[in-house]
Amino acid sequence: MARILRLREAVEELVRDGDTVALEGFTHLIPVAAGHEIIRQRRRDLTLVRMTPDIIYDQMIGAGCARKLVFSWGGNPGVGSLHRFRDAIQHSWPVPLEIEEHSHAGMANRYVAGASGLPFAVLRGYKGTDLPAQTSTIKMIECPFTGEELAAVPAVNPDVGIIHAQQADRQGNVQMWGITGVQKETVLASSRSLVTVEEVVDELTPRPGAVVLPKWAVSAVAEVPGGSHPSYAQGYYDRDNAYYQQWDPIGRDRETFEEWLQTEVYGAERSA
Amino acid sequence: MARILRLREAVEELVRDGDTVALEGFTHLIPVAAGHEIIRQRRRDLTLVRMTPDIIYDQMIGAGCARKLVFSWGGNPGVGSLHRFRDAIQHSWPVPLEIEEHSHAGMANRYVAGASGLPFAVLRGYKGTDLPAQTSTIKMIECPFTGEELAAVPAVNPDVGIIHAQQADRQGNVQMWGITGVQKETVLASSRSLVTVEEVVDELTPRPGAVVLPKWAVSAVAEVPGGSHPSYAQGYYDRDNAYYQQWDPIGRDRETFEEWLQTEVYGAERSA
Amino acid sequence: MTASESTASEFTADEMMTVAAARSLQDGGSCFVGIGLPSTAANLARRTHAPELVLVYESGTLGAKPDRLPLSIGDGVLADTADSVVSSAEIFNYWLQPGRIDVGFLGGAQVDRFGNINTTVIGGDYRNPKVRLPGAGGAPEIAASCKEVLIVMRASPRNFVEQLDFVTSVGYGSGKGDREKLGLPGGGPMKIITDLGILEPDPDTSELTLTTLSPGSTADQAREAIGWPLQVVDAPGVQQAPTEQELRVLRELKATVAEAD
Amino acid sequence: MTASESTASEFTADEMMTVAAARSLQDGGSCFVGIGLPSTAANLARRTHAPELVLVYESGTLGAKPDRLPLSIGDGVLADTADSVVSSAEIFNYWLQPGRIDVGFLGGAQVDRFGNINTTVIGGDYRNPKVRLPGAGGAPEIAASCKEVLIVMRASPRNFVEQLDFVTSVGYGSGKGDREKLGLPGGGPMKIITDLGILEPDPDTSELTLTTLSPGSTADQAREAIGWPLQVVDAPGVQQAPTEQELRVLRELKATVAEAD
Repeated sequence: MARILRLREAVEELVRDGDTVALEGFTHLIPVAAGHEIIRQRRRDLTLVRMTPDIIYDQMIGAGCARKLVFSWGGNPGVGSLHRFRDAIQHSWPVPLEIEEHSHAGMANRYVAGASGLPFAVLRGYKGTDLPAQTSTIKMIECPFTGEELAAVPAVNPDVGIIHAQQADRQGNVQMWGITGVQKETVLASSRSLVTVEEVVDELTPRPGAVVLPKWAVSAVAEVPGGSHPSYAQGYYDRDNAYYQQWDPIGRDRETFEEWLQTEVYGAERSA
Repeated sequence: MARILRLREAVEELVRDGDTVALEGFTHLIPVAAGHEIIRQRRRDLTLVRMTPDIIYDQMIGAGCARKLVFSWGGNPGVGSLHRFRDAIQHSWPVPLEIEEHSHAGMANRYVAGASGLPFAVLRGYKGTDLPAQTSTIKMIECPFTGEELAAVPAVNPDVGIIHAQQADRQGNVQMWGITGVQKETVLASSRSLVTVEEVVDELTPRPGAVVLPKWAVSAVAEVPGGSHPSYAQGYYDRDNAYYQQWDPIGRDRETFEEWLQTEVYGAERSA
Repeated sequence: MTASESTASEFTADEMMTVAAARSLQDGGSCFVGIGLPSTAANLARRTHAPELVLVYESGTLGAKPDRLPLSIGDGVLADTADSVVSSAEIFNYWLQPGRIDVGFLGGAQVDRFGNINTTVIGGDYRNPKVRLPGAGGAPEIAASCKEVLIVMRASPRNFVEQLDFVTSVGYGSGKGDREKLGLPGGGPMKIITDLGILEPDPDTSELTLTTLSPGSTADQAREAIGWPLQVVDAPGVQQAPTEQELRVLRELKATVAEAD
Repeated sequence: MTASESTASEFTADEMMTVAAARSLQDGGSCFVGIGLPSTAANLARRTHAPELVLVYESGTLGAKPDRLPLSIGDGVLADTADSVVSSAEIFNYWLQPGRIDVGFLGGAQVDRFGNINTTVIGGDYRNPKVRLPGAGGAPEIAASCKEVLIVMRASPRNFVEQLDFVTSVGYGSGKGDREKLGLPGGGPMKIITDLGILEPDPDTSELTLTTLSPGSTADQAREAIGWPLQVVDAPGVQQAPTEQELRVLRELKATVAEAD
């Protein structure tokens, strides 16, 4: 049953060193504030899972939170490369980063299997590519009816799943709308879950296209207005496109990055 | 790309003798008028697929349209047995009825596999039951990662999928809301599809909980107000509970049933 | 004891069963509900001791809060009042299969001493049965996956049988340890609620054993009504009769169905 | 020829590529769009010859009708204007995987003569690459499942290589018939649109062959820019330069991005 906590309390309680943690959000509703709180609490040895690791994972990797990244596309969307991610892979800075690499379809299906309580999922994917040779979590499986060979991927079941949503009510029922990616699956696949929200409201008004997560499927809710900046929260604020562009020179240089980290994360505890 | 046709034209064009046909709807939005039109056009040797065959399948079976039924629960919901279904199975009247029997979870996953272009689906199901011994479309499969044994079921890909929805626009985009069961999967799994709707409107207004099928995923739309009576169409009319109860004595007796068929189906061509 | 807690003196065996089933549901828990007595019991519980009970119907409604008894598991009132309405595939795959639901309610045509259930065929063989029943529906996976299962059936030798004609849903299989061997994630049937009393699995053998009698019923009546040699615990308890409040709320609920007809 | 159909005299190589890509999209068809040039081309097509083109973005938006160029594949304008917004799993499983989408647009860091694409690593080996690229994203399954694939890349020996450093997405594998052997349902790359011209698969070998030149380009320029011994058809055609209308609409579209910054 969801409890409404402050962000700091929620991360203290739910995220532990060595955990497998998924912060999900497909371009929209990215739980950036929760990622910063994890950096601030200096969590280490995390296995970070995400289809589209972008700036927030670049920051967490650069800050030394991660020992492994499970992903399908790592970039600064619309801008270019993630330099902290590249530096970790190419030069083990600040710590070595192991990777487990999939396609989007594979990752989405891994979350589906995780949410479904199944050990694996089946898809038409990966055939003919070099991915199966590098990724031990891709195997082939034969259809027991047709004999056709398909790809199988294991479920992903994070210790903690973290997402951002527009609203929760005071009981902890969560509502999000717009592009909702794999957020429902992330919460359902995870042992513990945290949903940061733009606002806690008295009552959720049903909306077209909304995904509702009932309170009994969520561990904790934290009210964090602006919690997905610089990504956007449909109905609340737009994408801060300049931030994505400004990230490129900051992330490119280790020293500039470390200064940014001191000023913008360690020295900037949120009141939420 | 969806064409807007009259119900009679649509069934004439889309449904052929010997086809595998799914008329879906979980208690809500059952495409009853389309089923009556299939009876009226005296289609034969159909393989009828449906999770919850109820009155309309009882009528189609009694009228001799079906040679096989693929299903997971066959009854008159809230009332009792389907007597035409029982008569066909127990006494081959009016023709023998082969059955292929699953659980709801198995059937839902068969539609999902069908909609996904996969030959099979995996679920935790059937273990320890007598169903796998009677149903050749249930097999066991081993997880390539954990070695665990799970159930596999083949995709269902009907020749024709038929559903009822509340609305379509003039381009053939379809919107339904309330309980929507496996209707989306039925349309996507089928080679051809027919959606009967309560009304064709100028523009679809987005609604909470609505499922939208874009026109390019649908073969034909037919406007049939009241097309799911005696089931209900949320926002249009309620379930005719008395009809379900009155069906019991009609379905129970072959002669009464045949009189009903003459009067209510063959003698009652719809204008739609 | 207040007036609403005082027990009623006149009630039917069905009312006692429904009240007993309702009492088995804990506040704040979730319950996978079928139509008929399970739905009545779950809605009674929500109106009495368990206002936070989460009702999940296999039509895809999560957290339905109907203001009357639904006429079917897909009644519009369920969708209108639910926290969320999801597809058939989602309700089974995301919500039932991973073992998220606390209690599953099942009935059936036949049950055996290990709580296995038949809702498929009676007599003859499968391809040529004496009586064809509706079939499995959601039951096999409810029986497999819910944290616990409640079975509600009227006691009679026709229903409580030595040997099922068909195993549609698994209870404890052929005895203790079988669920684990089959890899069934849920805990299995914790209670069979009958008009004569309540059967619970023996801790050592998982055989369903009479533990509690309905008011006015005897162990001998139960032995006669059960088609296998019924085990009875020493000094079975007696169920508390429905309270006035339980009975009033139950009858009000039942009246909502009559009105809707 | 009306004013809007007359060809422009001044345009960039990128504008020619975008216009050529837009022209490859048929009205009424569906297109799986990535951000950047593919999105610009698809939106240009929808504003010129293909008003009924269905834009599908991997963020889950079906039938998006953005009134400006989206800033990312998950831009809110896509959700706001879509016929339907679906989950990540649904967009890949129900819409892409069964081969419902007519055209998939891909780019990449490297392409080989059979239209295989690398977007993963350059140089070194996989665990210790010289350059780490973003990775696969949706590309492997777009390449496998769309009825046809369009590839858009600037021609240069660095990009058009003899041997990929990593096969992220499959075109024709090692030649004709490989897709069938691998069981890939879609038709594979029908065109590679470059700044110098268009390459299409040879009907007999599936090797990508220069069939059309951009206005002002020569086959020799193309041979120099392509890292494998480029096959050229006899008498390659020449692309029609962008029309005034195409160029005006394209530039208006591009301006919407600048405004949004």
